[in-house]
Amino acid sequence: MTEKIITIREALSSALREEMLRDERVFIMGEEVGVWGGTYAVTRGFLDEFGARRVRDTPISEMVIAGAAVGAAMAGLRPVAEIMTINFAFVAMDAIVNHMAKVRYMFNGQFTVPMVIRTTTGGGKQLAATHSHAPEVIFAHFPGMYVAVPGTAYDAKGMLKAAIRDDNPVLFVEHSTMLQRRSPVPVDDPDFLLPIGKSDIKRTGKDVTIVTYQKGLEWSTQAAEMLAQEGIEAEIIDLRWLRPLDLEPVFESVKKTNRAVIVEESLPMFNVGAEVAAQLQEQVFDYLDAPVKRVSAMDQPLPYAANIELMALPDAQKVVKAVKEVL
Amino acid sequence: MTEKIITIREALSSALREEMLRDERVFIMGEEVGVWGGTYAVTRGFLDEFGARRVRDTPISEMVIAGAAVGAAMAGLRPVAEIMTINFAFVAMDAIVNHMAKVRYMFNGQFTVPMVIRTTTGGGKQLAATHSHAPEVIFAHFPGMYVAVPGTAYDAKGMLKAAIRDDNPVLFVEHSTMLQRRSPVPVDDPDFLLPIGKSDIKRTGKDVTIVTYQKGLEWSTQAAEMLAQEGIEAEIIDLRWLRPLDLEPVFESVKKTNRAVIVEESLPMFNVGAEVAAQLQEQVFDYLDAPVKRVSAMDQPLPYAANIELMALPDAQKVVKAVKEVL
Amino acid sequence: MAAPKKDTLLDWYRQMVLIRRFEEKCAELYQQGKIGGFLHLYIGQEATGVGVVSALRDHDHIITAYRDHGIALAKGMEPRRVMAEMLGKRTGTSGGKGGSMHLADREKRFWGGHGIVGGHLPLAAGIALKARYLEQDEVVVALMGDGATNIGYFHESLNLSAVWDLPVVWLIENNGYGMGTAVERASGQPELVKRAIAYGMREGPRVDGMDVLAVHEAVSEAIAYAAKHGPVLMESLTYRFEGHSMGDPQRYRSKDEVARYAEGDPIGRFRTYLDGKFKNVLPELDEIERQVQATIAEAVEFAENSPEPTYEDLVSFVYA
Amino acid sequence: MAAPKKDTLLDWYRQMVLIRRFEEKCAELYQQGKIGGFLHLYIGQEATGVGVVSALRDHDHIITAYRDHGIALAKGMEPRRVMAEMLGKRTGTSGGKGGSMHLADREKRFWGGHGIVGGHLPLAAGIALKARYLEQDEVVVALMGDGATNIGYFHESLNLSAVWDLPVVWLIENNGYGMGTAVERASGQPELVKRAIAYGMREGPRVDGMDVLAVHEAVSEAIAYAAKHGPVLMESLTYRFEGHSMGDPQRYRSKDEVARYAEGDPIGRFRTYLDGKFKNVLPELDEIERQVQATIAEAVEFAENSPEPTYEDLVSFVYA
Ligand SMILES: Cc1ncc(C[n+]2csc(CCOP(=O)(O)OP(=O)(O)O)c2C)c(N)n1
Ligand SMILES: Cc1ncc(C[n+]2csc(CCOP(=O)(O)OP(=O)(O)O)c2C)c(N)n1
Ligand SMILES: [Mg+2]
Ligand SMILES: [Mg+2]
Repeated sequence: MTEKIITIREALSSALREEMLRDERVFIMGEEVGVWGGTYAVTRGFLDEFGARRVRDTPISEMVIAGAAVGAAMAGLRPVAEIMTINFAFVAMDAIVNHMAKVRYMFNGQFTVPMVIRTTTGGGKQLAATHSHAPEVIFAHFPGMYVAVPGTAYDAKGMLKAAIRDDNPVLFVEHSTMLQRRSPVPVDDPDFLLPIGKSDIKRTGKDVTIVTYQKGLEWSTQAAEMLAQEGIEAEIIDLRWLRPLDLEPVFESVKKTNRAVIVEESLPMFNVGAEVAAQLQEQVFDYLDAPVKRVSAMDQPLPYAANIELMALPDAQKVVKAVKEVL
Repeated sequence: MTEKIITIREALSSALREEMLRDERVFIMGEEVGVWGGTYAVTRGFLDEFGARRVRDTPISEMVIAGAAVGAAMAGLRPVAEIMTINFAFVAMDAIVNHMAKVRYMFNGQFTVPMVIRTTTGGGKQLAATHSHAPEVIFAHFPGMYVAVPGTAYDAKGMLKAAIRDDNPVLFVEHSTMLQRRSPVPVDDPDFLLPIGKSDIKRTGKDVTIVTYQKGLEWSTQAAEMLAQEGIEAEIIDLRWLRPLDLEPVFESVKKTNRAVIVEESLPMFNVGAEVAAQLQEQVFDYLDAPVKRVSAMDQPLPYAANIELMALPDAQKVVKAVKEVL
Repeated sequence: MAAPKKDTLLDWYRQMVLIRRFEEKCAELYQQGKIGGFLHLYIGQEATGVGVVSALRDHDHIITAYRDHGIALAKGMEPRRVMAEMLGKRTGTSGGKGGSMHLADREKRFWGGHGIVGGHLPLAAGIALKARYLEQDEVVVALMGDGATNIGYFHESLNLSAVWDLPVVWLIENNGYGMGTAVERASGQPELVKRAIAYGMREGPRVDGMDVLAVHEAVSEAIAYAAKHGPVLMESLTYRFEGHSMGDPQRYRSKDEVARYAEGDPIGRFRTYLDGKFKNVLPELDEIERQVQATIAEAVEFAENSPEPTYEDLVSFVYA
Repeated sequence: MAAPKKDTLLDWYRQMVLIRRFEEKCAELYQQGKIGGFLHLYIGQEATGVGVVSALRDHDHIITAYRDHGIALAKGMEPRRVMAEMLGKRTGTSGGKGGSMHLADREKRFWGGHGIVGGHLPLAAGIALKARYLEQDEVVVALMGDGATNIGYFHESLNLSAVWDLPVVWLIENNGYGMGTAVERASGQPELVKRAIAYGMREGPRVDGMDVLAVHEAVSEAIAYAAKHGPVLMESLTYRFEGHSMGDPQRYRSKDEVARYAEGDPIGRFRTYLDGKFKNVLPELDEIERQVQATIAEAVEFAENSPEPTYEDLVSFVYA
């Protein structure tokens, strides 16, 4: 299998393209996906290649972007709907959690909803309070759908392809500041798929387990390198999916390291770390040598000014500090 | 101070009435609050007493119900907006978490948003998947607002009055199956207020701490009585507010009992119990003699049929079982 | 339009009576605590439901809100299985998971039964998109209440259907009220079809929703139009004789008003029409009444004797 | 309407030039990395902003979306403090917390600057409700883009304003595109004012948004109407000369199209008008240009020399 080092943007783009070539029922709809080429340039060239039937610009109407995708999926198509940023998914919240995720169960399996909503998440871009969320966790609260949070080009590609092929609805969350990140990705395998709901050990170590995803992966990796300088070996587990949430590897790791830190960009209350910490204390209580620590954003909206926005967000130093607290 | 035994419905109704009488700027808006008298009859008689200026029926338009209340509050009124059930608050999610909760911070305190959104929560009424949520936790994720979850008539009255008088936006969540519950409430004190963000010890005991709120309070109380028969003394702490979340009394209690169970109606993933368990293991790690257990609904949508809906929800037996697991 | 044959008309009559009697029975069972949740009766609106469904071509689709028994029965869903759903039995059309508000039959192209006001309108657009996408000659009829026209979903769905030229007949069942709120108190534009202008969409007629023939004809035309040219917005002017749902104190309207509308009862009117049109038809109609009663008795028996759902049912179909 | 005096007209000219030069400077500072986030320029739309603001009476209110520099400056917010906000300084109008998209001045009754498309429209309804509730003679002018008219917020807000008879002038700044989507590709009804019909609301004019006098007059009339009779929907036909925000590749329109509109530059047009109307006015206009340049230079200096926000600023004003 040949691998090539590509960006997350390229990974997403090629995943979409391959799946559209493979299956005529797969199509794209959303704001600026066509003529503009995608706000983040993921679908650049798609309109020319696939035409306006399969690459559909919509009005600024998130409720119907999500909801019409549900209808189209129920009727047999395989929509990949785009909500430009997750900040705008709040407007579509009902369509997502109450329709996309429920229509199958409520009608006893009469309907299947094979669709993906792609969206971008994350702060740190000086976009101020209404445009700077990483609220994936509130979507992952709801059963009936999956929530993907890839952090590398490799994962982005394999996970997006798997999400499109799966018969369940997937909220596929991309980090808007990570689209240029590069990693090796198989390029000559049109069936390169990663399993849904499997976390991944991104670095092995024996001293502490860092549980994280997406932007947290970056901070954690930097932190792990800093810690390594001091002889502290951190194991990093990338959740990759918030639903299904795969904590088995986390439990195994903590049985070995006896210490855990959870790192995420989200707000600190009722977040991903809360669930992970709660399950850790329940499942591996006797293995824990110290309380599980959480690193997250501060409990407040994000401001515009760069210097204070950065203060409010996690970073590698904060991860290092938390790790040292549990050691 | 005279007390009278009244229902939660009466408590809410009298709190609203008193505050409207006290402050001309307080008014009510929402679907069916006027002519109908409130879907749950909380505002019955209000239209006659206060007139159509202060008791305002709206179209079925939750986005603007929440958002217009924000504007009116910014401009100096003190709206009490009603969203009939929390299931419909998903439609208004953006107005709530992105405008109501942020407009003060984003403009550096130029605006104050003294408003309340009243809504009803809860399953167990055979309303099927889209109408059977207890998703308060996803709102409590966001700073900039408060989330109230009263479980008794006493609390409902004192908390609602405090919420209306507070200068911050409050999502005030009432449980639709508990409106007939009775408890003693002060009746001759127009300034009966309960502090915002204070949890409350509803029962004292030495063997285990049950942390809960709203419907969970009922299941926990029943469970505590069953356990008492067997000589097990449970302490029950009612959170009353999910934001601000007051866990000090919980920590104190667990230092005494060394065991904790969290009981809520919400879904099991990324829920209130996760945050409480995470903070418990962080704050009182050395006092815990057993993992903290969580009791919640099953991880799936709720069905219509009564028998299986009940299976999916918590109940007193499930609480008893969890308590016995931690003993 | 060619006048429908006698058989067809009698079948419509049968459907209308079936809906009426079925719901009267449901109200009874609700009082007995055998049906739970919310129960929204269609009584008074039968001419609309039967008129609409009769206008559908084989490959057309229909979707509606929670006031869905009429559409379900007119669409030919088995009364016994619908009744089982009402009673929350595993033989129900949604296995007892959906209840009264969530009837659907994928095979019959009836897409439900939806409880969030306006939430099904984007679904209708999506189903129509499928037809456009695959170049199929299918139309979606999307029913909604008058109150539903004030929610954001309505606006976004109708606009998208116009921009994408989707084959949808948007049909407002205007029964005068959304819960207790009269149309004029909820909508700045009380003539709801006028909202078509906001989308550059064809403004369909405001049809007399108490006249099954008129509804049939108007919807047939709208479907033909939509199949060729894209979306239509139309209105069926009707009235619900019962409360919004069981237990509605109905403080928002007078008994007089209800009585006035009851005089135009769509079943009574249709009966009179049939009586005028066909010699000696009344005994046939009475026989239909009897058959319907038997169907319903049988349906109730089937439902009552059906097993409750089990734990396995509870946990099935969360995911595919 | 009485023709505005020369002083007034020259002040409008000054405002338009101020907005233009201010934004040209912002674009520069953005390229230098001194301004972050999104930067949406108003260049080309100055006649609308100045025409609207000049029509407001003392007690009227105004609210807009993220393309808000023009309104902020026309409303008389201090350029130095606006510039400080752009640079994320604690002396900024929102203390550096809001940035370009979130300018506001409570005292001046300018309610922001909002980034969620349509999200400010309910706020406008709520502010107008305050006026109605307290029986105050105040009107809210709510600006929005053409693209914003397709979101649910628009529908619910306009309808509520009609039902409650709120004093709002809903003003669509139709610049032809929502990001890269032309009006005709986004809206089933491209003549956006026609959407007033959906709410039984007064349909205001489609005014030439490149003509500050025309905008002033039309908005003045709309405000007078709204104060007396309730909401109005109107449109200002304009064009943005720059991209949607910085970095827009502008694949959705041709250079020719932009050049065509640039010929009708609102500032140039107004200059020509003034030149025709007042003798020897050009030196005065040039002097205004110079003053504006000085103001901006001073604003930039002030902003650059202002302190950054601190941790205390970060955590303040989350709650009251
Ligand atoms: C988003 C949302 N808001 C509120 C409700 C509660 N509700 C259920 S039915 C209804 C009235 C709907 O009226 P209309 O659309 O006229 O339909 P009808 O009941 O008359 O058939 C309301 C407010 C809901 N189900 N969903
Ligand atoms: C709810 C929501 N959806 C999408 C966006 C992203 N977005 C920002 S501006 C914009 C275009 C708006 O166009 P228009 O209303 O015409 O205003 P203009 O930019 O032309 O002034 C879009 C899609 C957003 N901010 N909010
Ligand atoms: Mg109705
Ligand atoms: Mg525009």
